[in-house]
Amino acid sequence: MSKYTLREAMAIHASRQIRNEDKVIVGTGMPLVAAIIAKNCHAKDAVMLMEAGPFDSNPLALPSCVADPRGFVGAPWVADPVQMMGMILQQGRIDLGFLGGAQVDKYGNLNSTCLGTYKNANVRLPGSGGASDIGAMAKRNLIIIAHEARRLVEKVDYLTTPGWMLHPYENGKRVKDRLVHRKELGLWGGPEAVVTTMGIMKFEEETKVMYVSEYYADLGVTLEMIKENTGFAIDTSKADQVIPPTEDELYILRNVADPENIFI
Amino acid sequence: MSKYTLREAMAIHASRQIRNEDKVIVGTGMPLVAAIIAKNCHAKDAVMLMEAGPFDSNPLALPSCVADPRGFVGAPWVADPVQMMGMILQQGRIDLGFLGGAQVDKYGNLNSTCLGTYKNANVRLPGSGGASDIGAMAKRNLIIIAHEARRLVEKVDYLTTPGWMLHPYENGKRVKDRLVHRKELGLWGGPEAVVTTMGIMKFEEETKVMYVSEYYADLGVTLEMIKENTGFAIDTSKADQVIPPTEDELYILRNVADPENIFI
Amino acid sequence: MVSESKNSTKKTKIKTLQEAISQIPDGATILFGGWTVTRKPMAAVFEIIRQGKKDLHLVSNPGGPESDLLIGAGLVGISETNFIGHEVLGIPYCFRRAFEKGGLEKTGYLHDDWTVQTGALRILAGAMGIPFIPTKSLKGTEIIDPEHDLLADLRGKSKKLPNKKVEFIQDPFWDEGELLLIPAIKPDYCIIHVPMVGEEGTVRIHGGLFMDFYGALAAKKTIVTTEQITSEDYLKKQPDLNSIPAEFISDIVEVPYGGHPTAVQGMYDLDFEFFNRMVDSTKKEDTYVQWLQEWIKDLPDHDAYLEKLGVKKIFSLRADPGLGYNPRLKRKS
Amino acid sequence: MVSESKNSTKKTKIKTLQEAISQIPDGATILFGGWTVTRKPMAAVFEIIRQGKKDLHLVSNPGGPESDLLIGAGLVGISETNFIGHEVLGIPYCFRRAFEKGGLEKTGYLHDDWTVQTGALRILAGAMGIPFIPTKSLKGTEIIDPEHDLLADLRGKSKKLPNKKVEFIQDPFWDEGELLLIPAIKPDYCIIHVPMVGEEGTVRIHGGLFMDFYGALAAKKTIVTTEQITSEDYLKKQPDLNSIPAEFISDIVEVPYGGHPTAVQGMYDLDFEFFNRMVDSTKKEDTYVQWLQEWIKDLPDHDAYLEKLGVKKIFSLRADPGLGYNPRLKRKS
Repeated sequence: MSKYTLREAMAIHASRQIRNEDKVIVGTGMPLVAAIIAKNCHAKDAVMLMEAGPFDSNPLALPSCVADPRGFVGAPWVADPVQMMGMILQQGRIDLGFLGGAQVDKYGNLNSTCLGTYKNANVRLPGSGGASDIGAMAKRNLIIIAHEARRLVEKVDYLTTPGWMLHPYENGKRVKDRLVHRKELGLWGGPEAVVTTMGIMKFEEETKVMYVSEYYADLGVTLEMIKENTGFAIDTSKADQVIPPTEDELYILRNVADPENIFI
Repeated sequence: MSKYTLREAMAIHASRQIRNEDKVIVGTGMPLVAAIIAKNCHAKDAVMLMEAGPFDSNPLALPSCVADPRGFVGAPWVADPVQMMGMILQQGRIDLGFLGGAQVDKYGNLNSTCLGTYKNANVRLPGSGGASDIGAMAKRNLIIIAHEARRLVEKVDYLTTPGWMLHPYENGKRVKDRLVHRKELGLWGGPEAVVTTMGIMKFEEETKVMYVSEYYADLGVTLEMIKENTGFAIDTSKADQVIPPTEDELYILRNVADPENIFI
Repeated sequence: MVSESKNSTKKTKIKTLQEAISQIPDGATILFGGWTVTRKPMAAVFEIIRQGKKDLHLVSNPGGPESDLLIGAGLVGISETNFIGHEVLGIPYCFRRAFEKGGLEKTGYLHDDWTVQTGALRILAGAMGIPFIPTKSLKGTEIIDPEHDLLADLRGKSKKLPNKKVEFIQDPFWDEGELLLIPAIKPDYCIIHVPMVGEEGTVRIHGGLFMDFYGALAAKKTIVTTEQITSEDYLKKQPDLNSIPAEFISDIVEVPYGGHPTAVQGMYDLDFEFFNRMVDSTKKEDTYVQWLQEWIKDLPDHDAYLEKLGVKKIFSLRADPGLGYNPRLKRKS
Repeated sequence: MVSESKNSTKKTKIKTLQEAISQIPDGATILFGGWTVTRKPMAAVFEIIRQGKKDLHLVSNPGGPESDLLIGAGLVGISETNFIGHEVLGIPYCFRRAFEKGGLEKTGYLHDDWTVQTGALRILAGAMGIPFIPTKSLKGTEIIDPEHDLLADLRGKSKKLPNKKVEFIQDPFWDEGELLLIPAIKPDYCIIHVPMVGEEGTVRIHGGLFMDFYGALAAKKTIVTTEQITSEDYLKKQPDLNSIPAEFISDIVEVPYGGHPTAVQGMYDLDFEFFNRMVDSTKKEDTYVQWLQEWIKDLPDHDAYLEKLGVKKIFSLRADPGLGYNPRLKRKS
């Protein structure tokens, strides 16, 4: 078997979350790589969308971003962002959203706005882009993030993208001492899995707290390592070893999805 | 000088209300005829729009309706009705609207819904179409209607399209004993003129009541005839004789605008 | 990068007209595409009449002959629309009869009046997945007078109707004063007729799209009837010319001249002669019953309709490819 | 039917870049078209920097290098946007610096965070002439937390800002519960860069339109910079391919490679090498000042910028006409 990196494993395991015939909306970076692997392996009918316009994209080269002309190749139709995000997404017609971020918390809430306080940030990030919308309105969501204790945190510094448990607003104010299930706010969907550089996390049916579902034993990852690199106490009791990447998947990743090593 | 009919006069005098560079939205029938005359005579730069989509239409044959493929010829761009009526019109970017109807009252309110009562009509008409929107949101409006006492009435049986003076709504109910200027409802624009088969009516600056501005003396129309054929007491004291149609205008009307005699 | 020859597991969406229409239940809310007398899915409408769907709820904005003919056939329970008419081609007699002389009480037909802008925005809101949208139109008109709201008794009871016709609101943001909120339209089915569809459903329409794109998105299911089915590969060569992506099309039906007697830009012109005879027949109930029998009910399907129409007639309507309509057609009888 | 050779009284909209930009006053609200690193009107942005427009209010959604460079040049007072970044091409250092370590207090820069959907819908509402529009997004996020609203003190005072950031509302029509109203964006200027414009202003864009159509309608004035000006007659031959009608374009400026260093689909690819050097320079204030001097301020105009860039570089970026980008370009340095 070929050797492969944690980052390669993350891309391939993320790609496996895509089902055939999913309409999947992908962002710049790893989501695009994962979607292209999926379309070339097990999910040939998956329809790849990007917030800037490409609809059913079938690129010949990895797009640098969601507005890259590379992403428009092979698309039978081009949306504008009002159509893509204000109609197709908001109507609940997108099956799967792919999200990244600087932090994810135990409820799958994401931060792509700032580290530290908002008004005087330690690190200011580019902002939501479409993440918050996709997190709110895709039928399922998948989060891709490097597995580090500073990234998988108890509570995000700023809640950009809604996960499972949220502070509601009352009279226009955020009620900080109450957490409610996203359904109570009228949100459907929710994060289904978090694919990291160490494994695949899922969320408890009842509490919606993140747990380890599978881990990359094939790459020497242990449950202890996951605990050490997670910023909150994470349940590892239900963890299975992943089915390792196949030769096919690795071939596609390296030769088709990202041969220029742009994201991998 | 050639002879011409009252209907021909109506079309030509209506066309003269169009200014060069007006963006004018026209409906099926006489408005289309008048707009085509204008574009071929004094208002070559006028941009002709139709609610179903044609934008800057330059047809080679008179369109049968606002969705007729004839109306798309020579148009550099095609709108959809959301763009045309929900954006361009609602944003106040259309200079002139052309309206018809079964009844117009002394304040320029129009009825294209029903004669008699709504729920048990004597005559049910097709309904507003875009008339109500255009009457509400074009910068200026022009009404074309045959001059008959049953059409120019004290009060329309049903107010489809807002003119100058309107009953406001309070707590969701129409206040029938109060009339307010359209500006009080936040409406801009308003009907500028009513071109009939007898003359051109305008509205008093203060009271917004219709009066006779010009009449077709060249066709034997008298102010007495106008009074007889108007369903309310109409002021004729400020009436001038119209400048008769020119040979050019008649030629364009008969040979270019409607050579098939579809509306004339 | 993605292999062109997919081992697709997709089921074909291509059906016969009978199959596509037979799925529609009585009482369904239907949005017909096109605009008054242009590009109306008439073959589908005729099949609906053949199959005798009852209590339909029409939300075309505007309506044309399809609405008038269905009302005349007694198949419509509710219509929410800004217009029902044939433009210059005559009076919508069936619709007129439904309202006049106690017609509403006799038939139970319920009509809800709107405008082109608000009808379009209601469909837009449906396509956007939002329950309502603001408008600056309607103020000061009787269209929003609750006294004329024929649906008032059903509101709050029927899940297929909004609880209210409109809602007044003060602009909280830009000091623009009072405006109206209007409810989304949420059709069960959208039925459109188009010149060209790929075998998976990518739609290409020439010229005016009208409300077809928004309708296809607003509806739970969208049936497209088409002059021709073509390859997706052909359509992909010019994506900027495509109008609706395949994902929002549920069923594809190939019916040449499926818009007849209305016009399809670039394909054929309006059949003025046929249309006029059709409208003439609707002047009276008994003559319309005869027309329905002769042109719809006595014919098993659209193929038979075309045979009865005849090759000469069909060719006589063909559009000039440069103009999109037929400049030689006699429009006035 | 309408004579082709009109005796037009129309004034030409064609201007030099200097003329078009000089009309913009300090404090103007500007919406730049394109999307992050694609089809941004960079020549116009560079001219804005050259002319030293101050206190600009940016409403691009999303923002890309144009926002980061203008913020870094100290020309931006307010930005309402969902994103400011260079995608994979690096970190928006100027924007980052404005927020970090007391940056906001020092510079007075005010930032208002949104999302792609709500940013787009706010521009749509502007294009629709309605003061607000509903959304199902934003619920449960901190984006709507009034504690983070940096514009709070200005709301209700500045006529260029909505009185509130958002408003909660219960759906009165379809029992869909609570959702949010968000205010329209009302830009003074929209500036877009496109491949092709007719001499009167008809715009043709290949591939993604992004928010350009809506932006052009939402703004009081729209300046279009273009690779080439062509004849309206040519564009009229395929109206289905045109993107924005001439009536909504105020000024036309021909600036070949006016999107450089961003990509223009079908024309040229992103200049990765140049872009990376530009972003590198923004890592520190002094190196950015040097870069601005060398590439913008020391050059009199866009022609000089192109000369400095050189013919070889320009030709090396050309897009493959079949693909719309340059497949031979080295993307990773």
